Order: sequence, then structure tokens, then C-alpha cells
Amino acid sequence: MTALTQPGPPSGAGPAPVLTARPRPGEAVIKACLMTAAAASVLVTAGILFAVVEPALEFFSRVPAGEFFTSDTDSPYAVYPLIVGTLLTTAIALTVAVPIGLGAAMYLSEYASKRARKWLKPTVELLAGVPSVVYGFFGVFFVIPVVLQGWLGLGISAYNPLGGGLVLGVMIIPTVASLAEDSLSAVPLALRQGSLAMGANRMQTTLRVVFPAALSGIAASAVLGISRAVGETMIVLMVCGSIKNMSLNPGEGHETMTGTIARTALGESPVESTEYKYLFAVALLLFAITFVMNMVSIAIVRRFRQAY
Amino acid sequence: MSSAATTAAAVTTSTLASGRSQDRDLRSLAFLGALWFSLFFGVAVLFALIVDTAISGAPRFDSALFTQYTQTFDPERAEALAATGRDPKDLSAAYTGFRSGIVGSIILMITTALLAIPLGVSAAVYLEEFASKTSRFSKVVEVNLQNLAAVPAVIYGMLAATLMAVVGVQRGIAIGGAVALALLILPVVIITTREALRSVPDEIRQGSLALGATVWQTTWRQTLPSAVPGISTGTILGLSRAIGEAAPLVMIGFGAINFAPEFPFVTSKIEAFPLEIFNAASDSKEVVQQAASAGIIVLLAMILGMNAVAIIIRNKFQRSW
Amino acid sequence: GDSSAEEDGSGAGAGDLDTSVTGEVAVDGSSTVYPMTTAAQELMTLDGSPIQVSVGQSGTGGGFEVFCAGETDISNASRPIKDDEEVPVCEENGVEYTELQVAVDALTVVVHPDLAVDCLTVDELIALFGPKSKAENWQDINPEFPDQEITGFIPGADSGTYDYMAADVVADESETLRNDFESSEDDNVLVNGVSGTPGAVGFFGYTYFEENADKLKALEIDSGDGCVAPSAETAQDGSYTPLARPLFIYVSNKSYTEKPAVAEFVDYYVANLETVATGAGFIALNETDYAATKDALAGIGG
Amino acid sequence: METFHLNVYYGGFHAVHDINLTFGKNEITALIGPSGCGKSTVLRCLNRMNDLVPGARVEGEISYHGQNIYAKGVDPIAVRQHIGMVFQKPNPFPKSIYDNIAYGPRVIGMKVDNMDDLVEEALRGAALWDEVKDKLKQSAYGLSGGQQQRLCIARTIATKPDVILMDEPCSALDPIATSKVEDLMLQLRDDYTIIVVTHNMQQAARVSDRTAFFTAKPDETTGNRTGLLVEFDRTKRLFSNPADQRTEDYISGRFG
Amino acid sequence: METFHLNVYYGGFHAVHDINLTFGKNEITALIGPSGCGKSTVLRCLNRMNDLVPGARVEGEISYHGQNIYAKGVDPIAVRQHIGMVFQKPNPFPKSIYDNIAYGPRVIGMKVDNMDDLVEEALRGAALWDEVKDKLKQSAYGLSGGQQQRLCIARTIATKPDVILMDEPCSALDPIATSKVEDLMLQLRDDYTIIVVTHNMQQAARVSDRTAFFTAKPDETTGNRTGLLVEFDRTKRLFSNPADQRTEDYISGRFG
Ligand SMILES: Nc1ncnc2c1ncn2[C@@H]1O[C@H](COP(=O)(O)OP(=O)(O)OP(=O)(O)O)[C@@H](O)[C@H]1O
Ligand SMILES: Nc1ncnc2c1ncn2[C@@H]1O[C@H](COP(=O)(O)OP(=O)(O)OP(=O)(O)O)[C@@H](O)[C@H]1O
Ligand SMILES: [Mg+2]
Ligand SMILES: [Mg+2]
Ligand SMILES: O=P([O-])([O-])[O-]
Repeated sequence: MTALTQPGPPSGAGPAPVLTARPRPGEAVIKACLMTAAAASVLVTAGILFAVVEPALEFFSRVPAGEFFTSDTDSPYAVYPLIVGTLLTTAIALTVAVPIGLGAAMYLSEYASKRARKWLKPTVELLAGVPSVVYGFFGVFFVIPVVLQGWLGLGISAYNPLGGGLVLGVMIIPTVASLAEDSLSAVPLALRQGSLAMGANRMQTTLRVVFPAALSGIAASAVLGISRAVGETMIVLMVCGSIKNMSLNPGEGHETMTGTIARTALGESPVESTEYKYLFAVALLLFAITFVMNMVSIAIVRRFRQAY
Repeated sequence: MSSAATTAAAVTTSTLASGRSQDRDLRSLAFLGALWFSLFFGVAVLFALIVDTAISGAPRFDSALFTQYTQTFDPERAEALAATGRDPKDLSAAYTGFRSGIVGSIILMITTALLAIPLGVSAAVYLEEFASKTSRFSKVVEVNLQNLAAVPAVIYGMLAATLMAVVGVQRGIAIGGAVALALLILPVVIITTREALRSVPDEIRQGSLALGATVWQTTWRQTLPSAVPGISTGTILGLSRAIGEAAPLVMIGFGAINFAPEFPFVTSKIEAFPLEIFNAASDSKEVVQQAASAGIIVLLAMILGMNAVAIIIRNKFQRSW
Repeated sequence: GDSSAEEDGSGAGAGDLDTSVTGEVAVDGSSTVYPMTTAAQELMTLDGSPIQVSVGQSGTGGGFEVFCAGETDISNASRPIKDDEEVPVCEENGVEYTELQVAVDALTVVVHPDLAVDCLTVDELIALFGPKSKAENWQDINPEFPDQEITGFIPGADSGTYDYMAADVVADESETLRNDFESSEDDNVLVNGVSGTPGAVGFFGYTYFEENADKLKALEIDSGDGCVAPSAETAQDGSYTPLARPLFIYVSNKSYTEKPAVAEFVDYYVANLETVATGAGFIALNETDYAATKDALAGIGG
Repeated sequence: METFHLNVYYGGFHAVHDINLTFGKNEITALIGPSGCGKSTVLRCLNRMNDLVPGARVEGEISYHGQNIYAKGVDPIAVRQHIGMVFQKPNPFPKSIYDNIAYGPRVIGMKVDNMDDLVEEALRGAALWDEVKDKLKQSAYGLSGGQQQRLCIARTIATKPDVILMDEPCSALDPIATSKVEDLMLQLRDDYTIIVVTHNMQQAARVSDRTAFFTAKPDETTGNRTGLLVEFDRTKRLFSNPADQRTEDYISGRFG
Repeated sequence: METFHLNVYYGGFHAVHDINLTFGKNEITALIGPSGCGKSTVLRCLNRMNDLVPGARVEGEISYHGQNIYAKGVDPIAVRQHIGMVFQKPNPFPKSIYDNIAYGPRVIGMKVDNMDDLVEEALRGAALWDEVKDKLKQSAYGLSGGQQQRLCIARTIATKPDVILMDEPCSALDPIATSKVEDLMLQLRDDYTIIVVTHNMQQAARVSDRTAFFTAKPDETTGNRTGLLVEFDRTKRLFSNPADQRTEDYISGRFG
């Protein structure tokens, strides 16, 4: 098979070095510690499940599921009205965040120079760093009374999901923009060159080639935006109102899932009360929703990553 | 010359030097305008927020904002108390301050950092430097981290509240809040640390390993030091998020506190700055709401300052290999 | 923790405070009474006491729940403890307590300042807030009222204010109010809601109205003898019925006797009651009621 | 189409120096030379694709039908509509075959009576029609590499340009696909002016009418290698009888 | 040092097939062959750096001083302390020149009387001392590419290995730096056994005592290209009088 017929070269002789494995206990301990730290993140999830599921089960053992899964606003434990409130807020937030986040992402990935991007991107990301209490304050004292009721003259309640959704939307712009930008930037340069070489201008290239190619990533960014919006608490607590309301009018006050949790917790119900356990049933539902949303988003991202 | 070419030639002279780029036609400009709008809409909102809040808080940019605890006496009636020998400035709601919140938030931030950074960096180091990327464990942790990053903050509060109940410590003490916040930012710390480690080129690792260094030696002496700017950027951003969070602390039972926490601070009842602002904003006295506005500006200054530091570290010190 | 307030009873102030007493005091309960207890704490700290008082405001009902579970030393209340629901819990947990009236309040019904309604009868109050009420428009209450949609902002069901309106004014056997109004434990949410929503109505303690009198309109109440406006005088002299109500703190006897800090705080609170009440914008007790409070306090230690 | 004293810089780096070339109408011109000598750079200048490279700067003149395409007031987008380009790696859009072809005419606002006819014509022009006519609505990513590259050529000719630039159009293809593309180039010569960069000397010899040989000369002080034109002639002559020693070394494989 | 029936797999992919080689002590052995034939793979096996590649699997035996370095109980870290490696791209650590050298002795816990002396000795050994002796505390990133590569060699010899593996150590360097590194290799031969992968046949001819020529054979069914050893001989003989046609084709430039 090989032409290895020649006499071999002088082969190594001499004192054989010790190659046997040396025990390195320090290394092993460190590795074990690091691994524990990594495993801790799984423990956190387990902890969340334990902390939420156990009281939630306790709740359902005390209250029939029918009083939870109901749209009857007279039931103190009705969850459907909360879902309506959360849905309205989320829908409005996405209406703000998806187009604007996408626009910002397109600018950053298709138009901005590298240097500009280095500063513009963190600037947009600042919006996610502003505390939600501050957004809530702004929503209650500015967006609703000054902008919506004042400038736009809307005859709406002082607390409502319209205002809450708008400020929440501003807050999640960076969430959408960041992931959308990743997926736009992942579109190979060759596609842009192909389009430009044919005489398309930048807008056409962006909208007709880059955007469709990145569509799934953009969808994932919107889904991630949903899970952020559903989980946000202080803004909805402060701005959206507290009525269990099945109406789809976003100008009326609505209680949301996170709003209920925080409001009741602020009220310091004793740990054993059914009211307190109710929070965990709502939290379990909330966790399930964000979990599913996040898995959907991960799945979409996986698929688009494989495309190139 | 073919007919196609002739036509082209004719077209050429008419359109090539039109003097206007098709990147500057009406639709393109409108589109670009929309993108600019998108980019600056959020920033404009933030600007409006800061200006509006700063204007309403303007009367309260004074040192009392930092040095005084919450004060509830009606300003006029506080003046009347001057007769009894008490200084109205120490009672009047017009001089209410956020001392306990600021002190509390600093304690919280330090404790959170002490909990989250070692844990998060260790986990990231394990995942990047030790674990096989294809192992089941890595994959589970990976997905798990992405999920944790999306878990609502209130739920972290509930987890910490349950933990505290299980351990049997009092509600409303610093460690409970710090645990909630540390859990909240843990995924951020892990994810950014991993990115920072990943950006250290493999050549550096191989160079070290080929000399007979162990994996840990390589990590500790080569990879981690090179990743420090990236790790600090991520950690500062995570902490700046933690310092502004209120929702999980509500679940921990953080309430109004008008006294200095005692050493060791972690077991002391404390108040958090954002929650104190939330309470002040809920007060019906206008002077207290002014204080809330001023407090918001202070909180924003802290957070934006931390963000700025993080960005500067990222842009200046992060080596591009 | 022996207080001189018992002896001289004059409520003189700083001189009676023993600044060597340290410790913690946990207070929770009524958001109406919250500013008053906080004011007492602030005054005491200013006078040099190192006692650490933490005050929550989860509503009278919420406060009693933790109080009867033995988790707090003092519970603020804007209504008396409920014999049927709360007293048994306290008994079961062995929590003995003393009720101390600290101020009077004029529960104030407020509307958006532009609404052309000035006075409500008790029946109209029931028609407005009662659990069976389906009134959507002011004209559903009284055809003379303007054609304006009603939006309500009322205290949460944990609050004493809610209970007082439900049990003592509306007096429906369910002891509830309608559930399609915005509700909050946070009175400023109510202030802001009513002042920010055309046609809105709400109710809360007199203090909150007084501090926001420029943004709100308080309604007069007609309980049969003509319309009476809420004020310190009408509340003190009893003419503002049925909405004038007493405000209390409930002190755990065990805490009072076993924790010097609690005794010190309560003594100081009662000794300086008038300063605290007026300082925080409350209506102070008249002489008779104040004497009764001091007597009750004296009864704990003995 | 001609270049006069073309110099290109990337930032401070002088990439190509003083290129003077005249491309014959309805001819195929090959640009050859060792790696890094600036062939792609020159090609990208010809339809102002170099405008898209950050830091790139062009000096000199490129005349197209008598107009300097680098003159003020010239719209690079209009230039690219007349001078198409095919890249080294096939880069079809992630769309259907049909939409890949129709994309160009649509974006440049070409008046088209019947898009179906135009698509067929372009695909026939690129010798691809028979292979794809039954799957026009399918994704272009389902095609083989060679088919994808011919699709890219079809896409380019659908906008009816005048000149087609090709940058190593076959370097990512196997020999069979390569020969198909080469056949296509010869066929397209009747209607288009073609300028092709290639690393493959055989290919240059096979398809081109004229060949320009570039090389890169290191600067004595900085060591930066600047590209320059060594020789430009009829392909037959250049290969059989090169005037310059460096050309001879290169084509005989002695250097590069 | 010898390999017996060395087979390497990346996951399911058979990268190199049945390599038998004997490396001479105090000789330079060159591994040559077309891209992808597995030269780097074989080299990485020799000090178990391949352990770090996820999915890599090694079969067969590599004997070093009579010990199979793939035997159970052998510590790959100990192996690497005896068999150093220099990479294609210079990869100094982001530290000072001094610390780059001192790093290895420190991490392997070498007993060092005077680190300064050791650093000087290593730098002298790598013919770098005169150039850097005044800036030992400066960052290694301030050095030129060739200096960086020699620094990497110095770093390797500081731990006093026995064998030095080099994977295309000059391919990122200019000709002058290359010749300096080649000189250094010849000088190191007195003390070390050197195994070098190179793409540059002239280099193999210039520096090596023996040369192993590899090629890659595509699998008939899957098309996967598996590397194999074609010929191994004294360098002079292999270049002047190759026994195998494929070797001759390769060194004459007819293929690859
Ligand atoms: N975008 C760029 N920025 C900076 N320098 C560049 C850029 N593109 C090319 N260069 C440099 O310009 C010189 C010429 O590059 P060009 O790509 O034109 O060469 P080429 O002849 O096409 O080489 P190849 O045959 O490898 O494709 C090279 O030195 C290259 O490094
Ligand atoms: N980490 C890896 N994972 C999977 N396959 C690999 C890996 N490294 C190399 N290969 C494959 O193994 C084969 C041999 O690769 P190797 O790098 O050893 O070749 P080489 O001869 O060094 O080539 P070159 O001259 O380009 O460096 C190639 O087909 C390569 O694709
Ligand atoms: Mg090129
Ligand atoms: Mg290699
Ligand atoms: O907070 P309340 O006073 O209404 O119980």
C-alpha cells in the first residue's frame, strides 16, 4: 500500500520520559465546582417549577378549576379576564415594537457604517435598561394624560392597556431590534451584492432580498418580544388598570396576569391564604406561556440558522 | 453590434448621468426616513421622558434627596412644629429623600454582584472551556439558559420568596432581594461571559495547551484575562438592569424603611430605590411626586452611567483579534 | 419602656422619650392610617429614638390577616376589627390586642371636577356603588344628572375604606361593592384616576381629598337632613353621616408588654397624637375621644 | 469600454496602479494574474460595485459609451443596470427560480409585456430552460452549483445589460459545470461584451479574445503589493508569444 | 518516535488511513502533500493535540521512547510537555515577551533557578535575543510576524521539550522572515527532533532530512477523501528520484 521500503531513520533511544497520568486534585475540584455552577442554572429552573407548581396545585385543590378558567368576572379567581388584559397590552406593545424595532434593525444592519453601529446599537439598547417603574411613571403622568387624553383627545380611562402597551412597546424595541439585526446581518453579503449588481437600489435590496431571507429570524424576534411583553410587571401594574374586564376595548382599564400577581403581593396576603396561592396558579400559566413562546422562538432561530 | 447593445447605448446617454441617484428617489428617501424614525423614536421617547421628568423634579434637585429618609408631614404643618424646637426640614414632605432606597440599592447591587458574578462566570467557563459542546448536558443547559432569560422577573421574585420561606428567614431583608436579582441576571451574565470567552481565539488556547498547560491553567491565565472586558461589559449591563428592577422585590416583601441597615447588611431589612420611587410616585402630595421625579432622574443617571461605562469598556478595551 | 404619658397625660412631646430603647416595630394595615403612623415614626426618630419602625400599607383587611397571624406588632385600621371573620383568627393564634382610636376621618366621595353633580343621597350612593348596581351612566342614578358615562375608582377589597362603604353605608348583606370599578390599595391611583377620567367617581379618606382639592370635587352627602360637605368640623360634630368614621391602631398586648420598643413607640404615638394627626393632615380627636384612647392604652400595661 | 489611468486605493493602501485597458465590444476579455494583483478590484470598478467597499477610492477614468462612469452626476445604480455582474460563488436569491429572474426587471422598473416570456428568454439565453422549465416555482437553492451559476447569468441577462462582468465564474464549479458555463460565455459573446477574471489559464485561452495579464509589485519601503498591468493583447498572441518575461513565467507556471 | 497503523476519524469521517512513519532523532522530517490530505491531522496526533478536537478518534499506536502515547494511563498533558508544537499563525499570548517565555515553565511547574536566565537562553535559542533584549517587558503583539513566530518557537523550547512539531510555520510569513525561521530550524536540529508540515516544496527540500509525501484518495462510494502516506524517504532521494508516480506528479507541479 505504501512505498515504505527504506531502512528507517535513527530512532529515538535514551531515558524514557515519564508520561503516566499525574493526579491533579486541584484541577478536578475546580472542574467539579464549575460544573456545579453550570448545573445550578438547571436547578434554578427546577426551583422555579417547585416554587410555582406546588402552591398552584394547592390552589386547585381548594378552588375548582372552573372558577379559574372562566370569563365570569364575578369569580375572584377568573383568569380569562387577566388573559384578555395581557393580550391587549401585548398586542399594542408589539404593534409599536415590531415595526420600529425592525426599522432600527434594518438601519443598523443595512445602512449604518461599522463605526456608527458601534454607538447606535447601545443607544437603542438603552431603552431596555430604563427601569420599568420609570416607564410606568411616564405612562401614568405623561403618555395617558398628556399624549392620549390631551393631544389626541381620546376619551379613555386614566389607566388602560393602550397607554401601558405603548410604553411597554418602547421598552421592548431593543429586544426585537437586537434579534432582528442578528438575523438580517446573517444574510450573506453575496445576496446583497447580487441584487445591487443588477441595478437594484439599497431599499429594494433591503426589502426584497435581505428582509425575506431573514424573515424567520425576524419572526423569532417578534415571538421573543411577546414573551417579554407578557412577563413585564411594573408597567402594567402602574398603567393598565385593575378591572377584571373581558372587553376588548384597550381604552378601558384591564387587569393583567402580572398585574394581579404584583398587586396582590403588595397587599401582603398571608402565605397560606387561597388568594396568595391563586397568584401561583396565575404565575404557572404565565411561566407556561413565556416558556412556549421562547421555545417557539428558539425553534424558529434554529431553522433559519440552518438555511445558510 | 447587436440591436440589444444599440438600445442600451441609447438608453445609456439618457439615464446614466441623470444627476440623481436612484438611492435618492422619493421612495428610497421615504424608506430611509422611516428607518431613521425607527432608530430615533425610542431615543426620542427616552428624551421626552427625561425632560418631562426633570422638569417636574426640578424643585427637588437638592442634597436632601440623598440625605433624608421618607418624610410625610404636610409642609405647612411641619413649619408649625418649628415652635416645639424641631427643624421642619427634618419632617416636611417637601424635603423627603431617598436615603434608605439609595443605600438599600447599593447594598443590593453589591450582594447581587457577589452572588451572580462568580456563579455566572463559573458556569460560562465550564460550558465554554470544559464541557463538550455536543454533550447532552451542554445542550440542556443551553436551552435552559435561553428559557431562564425569558422568565418574567416577578417569577424570580416568587422563587426567591419561596426559598426564603423554606430557609425560614424574615421577609424584606437584603439577601432575599439579592437572590432574586442574582437569579434574574444570571442568564445575562452567563450568556455575555460565554460570548466573551468565545471571542478569544482558539490559537491562544492551543498555544497554551501545547506547552503542557492544563485546561484550567489555560483558562485562568490566558482565556479569562483576555475575556475580562467582555465579561465586565455584560456584568455591568446585568447589574444596571438589576438596580432598576422592582417587580421581584415586591414579591420578597420589600417595604418602606426609615432607618439605616445594620451590619452585616445582608440580613438587614432594606428598601430599594426603584420601589421607594414607586411609593413616592403613588403619594398624593405633589411635593412627594416632585421628589419621585427627581429620584427617577437620579436612578436614570445611575443606570445610564453604568451603561455608558459598559459601552466604553466594550468599544475601547475589547480586543478585536 | 415605662411611659410618662400615662402619668401626666398632657402629650407634651420630646421630653418623655427614652432614647436608650432600641428594637424593631412591625406595623402594617390601613393605607388611610399609614401616613399618620409614619408621621409618628418620623417625629419619634427626629426626637432621637433609634427604634426601627417599618410600616406597610396593605389595607386594613390585609393588615389584620398578618396581625392575627402574629407577624406584626401593630395594625393600622380604618374600621373596627370584624367580629365574625378576624377576631376568631386572632383568638385562635392567641393574639390579644387593644384597640386605640387615633383620629376621625370623613370618607370623601369625589368626582371629576367637570362633572355637574354636587350632592348624593344615601340611596344614590347605594345605586352607584352597590354590588347589584349596573349603572353605566350618571342618568341611570338620577335623570337630572348629566348624560355621562360612569367610571369608578374605589379602594381594593382588602381596605377598611372598602369595608366601611360596603358594610356600613351600602349595607348589602354580601358586604361587597360592585366589581367593575377600578380598584387599588393605593389611594393615589384613585386620586389620579378620578381626576384623569371624565365622569369618574371614587371615594377615599379625607386627607387624600384635602391634598388634592384642586384636582377633585368632593360631593356633599344627604342622609335625610340636607346636603353636608365633608370637613373636619362636620366629621367631629357628627353631622357628616354616614361617612364619618373612626381610625384606629390595634396593638398586640404581647408585643406591648414584651418589646420595649413597641411600648415606647405606642406611648409616644398617643402622647403626641394631636401633633401627629394634624401634621399628617388628619382630623384630630375631640377631648372625650382622646381621653378614651389614653384610658385604653393605660389598660394594656396593667 | 475603456479605463484611463485607473488607480484604486483601499484606505491608504494602493491596490492597483495606473491601468489602461480597452475592452472590445462583443468580445470576451480575460483578466489573469496571481492572487492579490487586483483583478477583482479592477472588475468591481467597471460597474462601480467598488463604491460599496468601505474605504475604497478610485482615481482615473472609466469610459463607457463615451461617458466617464465616475463623473459627477452619474448614478452608480444606473451604471449597474447596464453593466451586469456574475460572482465567483453562485449567489441566487432564496426565492423561486422564476422570481430570481423576474427580480431584476422588476426592481429596475423595466417595462415588461409578459414576464413569463422574459423569464423563458433569459433562461434560454443561459442555456438553462430545458433543465428547469418544469420547476420554475421551486426554490433556486434546489439547483446544482453549475445550474445556480447559470441561473445567476440568466438573472443578469434578464435586465438586458450591455456588458457582463464575471469574477472567476467557474472557480466554485466542477469540470462539467465549468464547460457548460464556458460554452454559455461563448454563446453570449454575440450579444454582450464580456469581461472575465479567471485563475485558470486554460480557461482564459479557451474562451477569451483578449487577455490582460496583471501582476503585483511590492513597494520597496512598505512592502505593500500594488497591482499593475503587465501585458494586454489578443489571447492567442499573449499565450504563444508573450512580450514580457513575467507573462511568460506566469503562463508557463514558473511563478505565482 | 514512530507511528503504527495510525488511523484518524472525525466523527464518521475517515481522515487518515494507516500511517506508518518513523521520525529520526535530531533530524527534520517534512510532511508534504496536497491540501486536506491529513498532514496537520497526523501532526496533531503526535502530541495528542487532536484530543481537543471534538469528535476526533485515533486508532493505532504512536510510540515515543518506546511508550505508546495513546496507551491508557498516559497523561496527554505530560506528552505535550515533551513534545512541543508551533502553529501556522504566530500565536503569542497577549502578554509581555518575557511572560510569553516564562509562561510554559511556570505552568508545568518546572524547577527554575533563575527565570531571567531561562528566558534569555530560550530567546537566544530562537535567535531572537538580540532583537528583543531591550523590550522584554513590552507586549509580544508589537513584534513583526516573523519575530512573533520565533517567539513562539522560543516559548516552546523554554520548556525543554524533546520533539518540536511545526504546522506550516512559515506560511503566514514573508520570504525574509521565512528564511530566518528556516535557519533557526536547521540550528535547532542539533538539540531537537523536528517534524514540520509544509506546503512549500522548496522549503521541504531546503530544510528537511526526510520527507513523507501524503495524498488523499476519494472513497468510490461516498467521495470522502481519506489521507494516506504515499512515500517516505530521505529528502534528497524523494525529490530527485521519487519511487511513486503520484509523488513525481506532485513535486513537478503537475497536480495539487
Ligand atoms: N475590501 C478591501 N479592503 C482592503 N483591501 C482590499 C479589499 N479588497 C481587496 N483588497 C486588497 O487589494 C488587493 C487586490 O485585491 P483583489 O481582490 O482585487 O485581488 P485579486 O487579483 O482578485 O486576487 P484573487 O485572485 O485572490 O481574487 C489585495 O492586496 C487585497 O488584499
Ligand atoms: N476538526 C475537524 N473536524 C472534522 N474534520 C476535520 C477537522 N480537521 C480536519 N478535518 C478534515 O480532515 C481532513 C484532513 O485535514 P487536515 O487539516 O489534516 O489536512 P491538511 O493536509 O493539513 O490540509 P492543509 O494543507 O489544507 O492544512 C480534511 O478533509 C479536513 O476537512
Ligand atoms: Mg479576486
Ligand atoms: Mg494543515
Ligand atoms: O387602606 P384602608 O384604610 O382603606 O384599609
